[in-house]
Amino acid sequence: MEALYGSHWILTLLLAIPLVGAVACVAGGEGRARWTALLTTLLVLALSLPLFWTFRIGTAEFQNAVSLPWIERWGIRYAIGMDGISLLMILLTTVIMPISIAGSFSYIKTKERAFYASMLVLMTGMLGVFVALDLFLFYVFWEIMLIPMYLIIGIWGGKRRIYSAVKFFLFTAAGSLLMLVAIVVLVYLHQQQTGVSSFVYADLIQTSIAPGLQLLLFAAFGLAFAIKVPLFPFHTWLPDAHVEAPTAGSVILAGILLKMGVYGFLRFAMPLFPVAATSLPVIGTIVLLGLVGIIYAAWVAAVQPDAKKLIAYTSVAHLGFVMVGLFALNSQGVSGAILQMVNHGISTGALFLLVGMIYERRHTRLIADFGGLAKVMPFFAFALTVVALSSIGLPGTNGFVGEFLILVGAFQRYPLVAVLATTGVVFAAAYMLPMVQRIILNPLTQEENRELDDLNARERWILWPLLALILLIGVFPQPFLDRMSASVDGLIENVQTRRLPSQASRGPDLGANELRLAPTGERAIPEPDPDGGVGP
Amino acid sequence: MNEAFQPILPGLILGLPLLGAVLNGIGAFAWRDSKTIPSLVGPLTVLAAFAIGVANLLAMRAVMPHEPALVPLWTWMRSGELDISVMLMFDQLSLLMTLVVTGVGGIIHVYSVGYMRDDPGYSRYFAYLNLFIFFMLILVLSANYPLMFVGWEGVGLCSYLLIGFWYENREYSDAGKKAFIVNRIGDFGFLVAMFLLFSTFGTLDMPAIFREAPERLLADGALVTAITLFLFLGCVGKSAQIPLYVWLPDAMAGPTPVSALIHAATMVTAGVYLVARSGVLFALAPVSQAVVASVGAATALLAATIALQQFDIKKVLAYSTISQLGYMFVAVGIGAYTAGIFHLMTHAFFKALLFLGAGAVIHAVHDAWAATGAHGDPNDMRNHGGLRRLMPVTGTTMWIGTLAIAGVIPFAGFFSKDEIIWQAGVRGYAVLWALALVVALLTAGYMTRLMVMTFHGENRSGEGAGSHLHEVGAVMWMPLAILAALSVVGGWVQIPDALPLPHVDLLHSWLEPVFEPALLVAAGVAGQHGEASHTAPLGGGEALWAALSTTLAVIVILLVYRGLAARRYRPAAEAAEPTGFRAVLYHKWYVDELYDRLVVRPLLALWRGCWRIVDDRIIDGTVNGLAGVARLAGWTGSQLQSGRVATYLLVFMIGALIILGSLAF
Amino acid sequence: MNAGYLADLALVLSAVLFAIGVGGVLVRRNAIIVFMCVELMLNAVNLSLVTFSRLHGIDGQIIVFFVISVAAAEAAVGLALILAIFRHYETVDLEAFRRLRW
Amino acid sequence: MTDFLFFLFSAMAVLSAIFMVMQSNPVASVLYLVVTFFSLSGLFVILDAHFIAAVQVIVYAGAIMVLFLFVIMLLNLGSAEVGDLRRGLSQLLAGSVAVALVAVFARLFLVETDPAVPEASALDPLLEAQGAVAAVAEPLFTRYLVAFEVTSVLLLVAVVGAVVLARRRAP
Repeated sequence: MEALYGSHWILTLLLAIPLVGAVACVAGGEGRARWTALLTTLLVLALSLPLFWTFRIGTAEFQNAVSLPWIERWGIRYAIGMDGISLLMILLTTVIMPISIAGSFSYIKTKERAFYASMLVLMTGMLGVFVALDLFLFYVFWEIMLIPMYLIIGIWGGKRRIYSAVKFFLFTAAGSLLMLVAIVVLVYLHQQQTGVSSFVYADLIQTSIAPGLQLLLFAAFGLAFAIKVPLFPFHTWLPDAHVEAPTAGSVILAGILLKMGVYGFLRFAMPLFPVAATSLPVIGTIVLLGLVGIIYAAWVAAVQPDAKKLIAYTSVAHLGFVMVGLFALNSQGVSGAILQMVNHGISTGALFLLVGMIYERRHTRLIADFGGLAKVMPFFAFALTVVALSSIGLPGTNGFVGEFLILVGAFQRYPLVAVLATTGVVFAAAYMLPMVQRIILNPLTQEENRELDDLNARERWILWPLLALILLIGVFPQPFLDRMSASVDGLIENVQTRRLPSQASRGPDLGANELRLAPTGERAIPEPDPDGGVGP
Repeated sequence: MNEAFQPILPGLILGLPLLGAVLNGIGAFAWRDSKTIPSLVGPLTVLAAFAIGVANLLAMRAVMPHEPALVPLWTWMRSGELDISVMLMFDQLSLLMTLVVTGVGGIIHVYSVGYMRDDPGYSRYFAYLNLFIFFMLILVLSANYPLMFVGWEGVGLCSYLLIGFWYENREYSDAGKKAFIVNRIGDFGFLVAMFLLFSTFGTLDMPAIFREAPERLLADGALVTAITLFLFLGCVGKSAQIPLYVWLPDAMAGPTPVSALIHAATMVTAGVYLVARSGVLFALAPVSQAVVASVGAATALLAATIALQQFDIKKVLAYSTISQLGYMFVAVGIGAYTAGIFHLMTHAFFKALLFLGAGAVIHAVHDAWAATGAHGDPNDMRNHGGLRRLMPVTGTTMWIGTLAIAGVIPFAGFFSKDEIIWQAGVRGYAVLWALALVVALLTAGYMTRLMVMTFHGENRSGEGAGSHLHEVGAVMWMPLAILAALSVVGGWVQIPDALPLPHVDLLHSWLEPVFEPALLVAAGVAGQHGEASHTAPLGGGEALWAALSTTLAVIVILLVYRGLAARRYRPAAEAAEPTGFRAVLYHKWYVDELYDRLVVRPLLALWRGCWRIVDDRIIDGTVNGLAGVARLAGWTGSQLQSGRVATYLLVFMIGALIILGSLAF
Repeated sequence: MNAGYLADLALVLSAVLFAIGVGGVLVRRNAIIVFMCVELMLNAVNLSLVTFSRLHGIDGQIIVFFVISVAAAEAAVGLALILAIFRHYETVDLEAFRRLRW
Repeated sequence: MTDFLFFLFSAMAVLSAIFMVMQSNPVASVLYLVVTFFSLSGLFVILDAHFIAAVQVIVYAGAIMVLFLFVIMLLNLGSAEVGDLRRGLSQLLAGSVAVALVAVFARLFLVETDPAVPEASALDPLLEAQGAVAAVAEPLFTRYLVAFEVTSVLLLVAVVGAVVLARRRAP
């Protein structure tokens, strides 16, 4: 146990198992694919959960890190590792995946092998994005996950699936190509300064870049991530993709994929280009867009007739909160943003699952086709209520902790924006409660709804972990905050100190191939254990 | 005196109701048909919490600490400077509130056993009710603002769930939704106030804030005024004051015990509690205090006028509640915190009593109609009448409640209301004082109207209903009796010196340690005003005005009784619509309609516009336009793909010629 | 005639034949004739190769040998294709084969 | 004599190629092409490629062109299809391209004459020593052995492919 979790290999193992599972899915029979996939994801979950406890709190260094040469000629390495931020994202992924696979059992009826294999490949891609510490590797993972998602929407989606899949693909690909250009420019600059070609994060972060160019590169990275987040006005692919995607696709899309945009900002765009990330025009633009997203998406969500589309718009609003918190660039804001990413993954994922469950029963997503379901589906009503309350940030649920931290952080930085963002809390009630009411409350008028069965055991077991997490994070968020705090502080310090011109230019002597986000300043960070040993 | 006070079983006070909620919640799925378990679990957990509260009260009386006892449980969230613990705070005020909540709550739980007897959602009901008690206790016992906010929104949630308890009625679930959303507007203010507090103090713990506020905040400054006004916005939502009071009358959709507990006795008074709790801050902000008191007085008057022309018995009581809450805000607004809390307490007794009595009436009419097969609105007083003989206990206890709320000596309401009026007077708020007096008379008027229409005159419940109408069971009238007793004696904890009665000073001395800092600050801020006068704005001492107000109240009661007892009302189905000014009052000054036209509809139109025009046309239009450009370019290019090999070869050859030619020449 | 002069003439001849082949592909619509024009172009290239072989060594002829064998294979497959297409379209007119055009 | 034969074969090759292109009857086209191939074979002999000349006659003029003839007859394309020959602009374009090609190639070939080119054939000594066949066979089975063997596979594939393609589909 200790040998595994102290080792370099645990993360690689997490990346490899889904791929093996995918092969097994394709090789096995049509009926066995679902079980193969479920077992694979459960295995990954079981392997990843102990990371939460073996993770060493209080250090911003990357743990369980590996750095092996891959394409030596260009300095591309297989460099992976995790800090507190990645840890939460990894766990979010490994928790959501088995749930969304179990949630597909009755939804996916055709081409099961291909579906579950796509899901598993997607899982590798997502995990890879969260652990990659080499920009080339990151880009590869970033693109890998695009394809299975495209297939999942395009093959197993609803009526307009082709349109949505293409829209999803084009939006995302357009952004990521710009990012590729920026990566190449960055590597070129690094090579000019040091004479060594390297794609490794720890090297590139040392590159000094003129402020003007930083702005351009940040814009290129930022556009890729902003589309993924999605930041207003790049959000219109999201409702379409969500509406057409199968339940599992929506769950993963909302639960994990959207987090990659924010993660990209956190891990790459901000530390690599600190001057740009802290410049007024950039912060102003992003925060304003986030704010507009919060309010605008809430407004639009309030008038949606389609439940899935409504939830999709709430994602835009929630991610708007996350972006506002992130660019507050203080401890509360960033921690809240990260926690809110986890929260959003849980509660929005659960919402999509719930809508998927009634969709399977009634084959409609229109809110108006329901009503009074609490009478025939009491457990469903209970779960929907809890999840909806979490989504609107009721204190005691996870949603509140994230939103509160974000808003407290943002208020110290830009009070007016924070106050306006707080109105989003009001609007959240104004879109979520009417939906809840029109689905589970009100008289049961439609005859078709009278015969609906309540959730079966499988569906309940899918939901219980999410419901438990909603309350757990709502009441005891501190263990989660503890794990990210050192990384968050490291990030903030890194960005804040390196934007100063005197420290912006670093000599190549610091460009050692060292796998840690070297925190500057006086903070005493314990020297990393070279073997990445088990926690204190 | 300075011994530390150790709270007895603090976790259990909160834990028991929560346990009850969980058990009943499981019961709502697992043993849906069992009435026994919820009937036991529901009331007993709350009463046990009450017992622990009493034990704490006795312990605290022995010590009488000047500092609140803090019970840290666990770290909730800590990030950077922000450090919020789940921490309970026991002082005289929170303990008093705990007793009111668990005491009145326990009584109402018992009453509910009878009232909800035949409801299919019995277990679910008690789950919500217990959960409400839990959140209400968090609200009053929390030692920091965020934790208080947990209770604040938690009670809102329970209110939402209980208003829409009979969710199959669209109006009822609409009412629940309205309550939640309107409350959220207030919560927005609470949140912003917390952000301001945190950026000022670097902490959200109440003891620390109150300790440092006089030094950190400039008295009468913009910052403290902003903080307190935002806090008050939260109170306006939760305690149903102008302009956010509109949800409370609709909230009567819930079961009547819920109206009694949540929408009269406890939750809606949370705003008063918050202002009193944050007295130090409000004392630093005279402008905010003026706003609080003015809004309170205006609300008291507006709601009282509306109550005059309502026919739904619960609506009358709801507007009465809003009006009485206005009184409480007048009290805390002018800095008479003890008076506000005093009225809060007595109001909890008599308003709970009145609601439960109304519930008994509704229950009886409902049952009678179920027997005769008649249909109609059992809440409508035009369908009642003459129930005094049929339901003697209910009638008698409700008269006690009426006398209490009308401020007739020696009932509880007299002492608390009189103190508010008197405090307004001596502190020089002449307008508020006058308004408070007028509203007191209006109160006597609409309450007497309610009693007369319900219990006097002829019975209008329809053919044959009379023989089926009878007194409710003991499980329901016993709570009425207890509350009636409290409505009588509840005011005797604080009898002013000036009256020719034995002087009692339990409440003031009890709450003094809590409000002392606020009063000191207020004295400092208002230093130039000097001592308060000892006469009312029109002259005369406290005894005179007390006698005058109680006499006037009695006169009003008698006049209204004489005026209405002879009047022959028609049952609701046959009654004509009110006309003239009565119609304006009957339609509640058309405020709901106004909000609908000015706020709800324009917002919905705006939102729809955002979706249909901005999203679908502008953003997607841009994207689709780009796609169109790309498609056009593609089409142009595809015209080269003629499918004719010869063309391809020609182009290829021309290209080859260009390359070779550039080499050759 | 010396070798250089002869080679020049042969190369020009190969260019002329190649150009005739190209022209043939451009003006004919009969798939078989176009195919024959392609064969002509191949032969023109063969002629160049043989000429160069005379100047530079035997390897050119080896290449021609391979070209001829590949041409034989190509002819077999190509004609089979034309046969198959003809069965479907009942014509060998290239203008008629537009299925893959979009 | 050699010069005369060279010009004769050249003229025959060019003329019959032109006729092949312009001839509307496919059968006649094939025959003109056969004439071209024979002429080329003669040119190969003049250019000291005796073995290739033989192969040219056997494979091209013999095998391939017979295959063409068979197909044309099998498809019954004896009479010209209407509009087989493009006219007008197409001919003009084709002519221009052809002329331009000749000009470009001629320029490339004639101007860039390598001064190191020997006066006589470089192959003469080799042919003297080994004879026409052995001179080709020796490198073919040594240096080019792999390519040779691969070619045999290619031919096999082509045969199989041709059979598969030309086979009538079962109804």
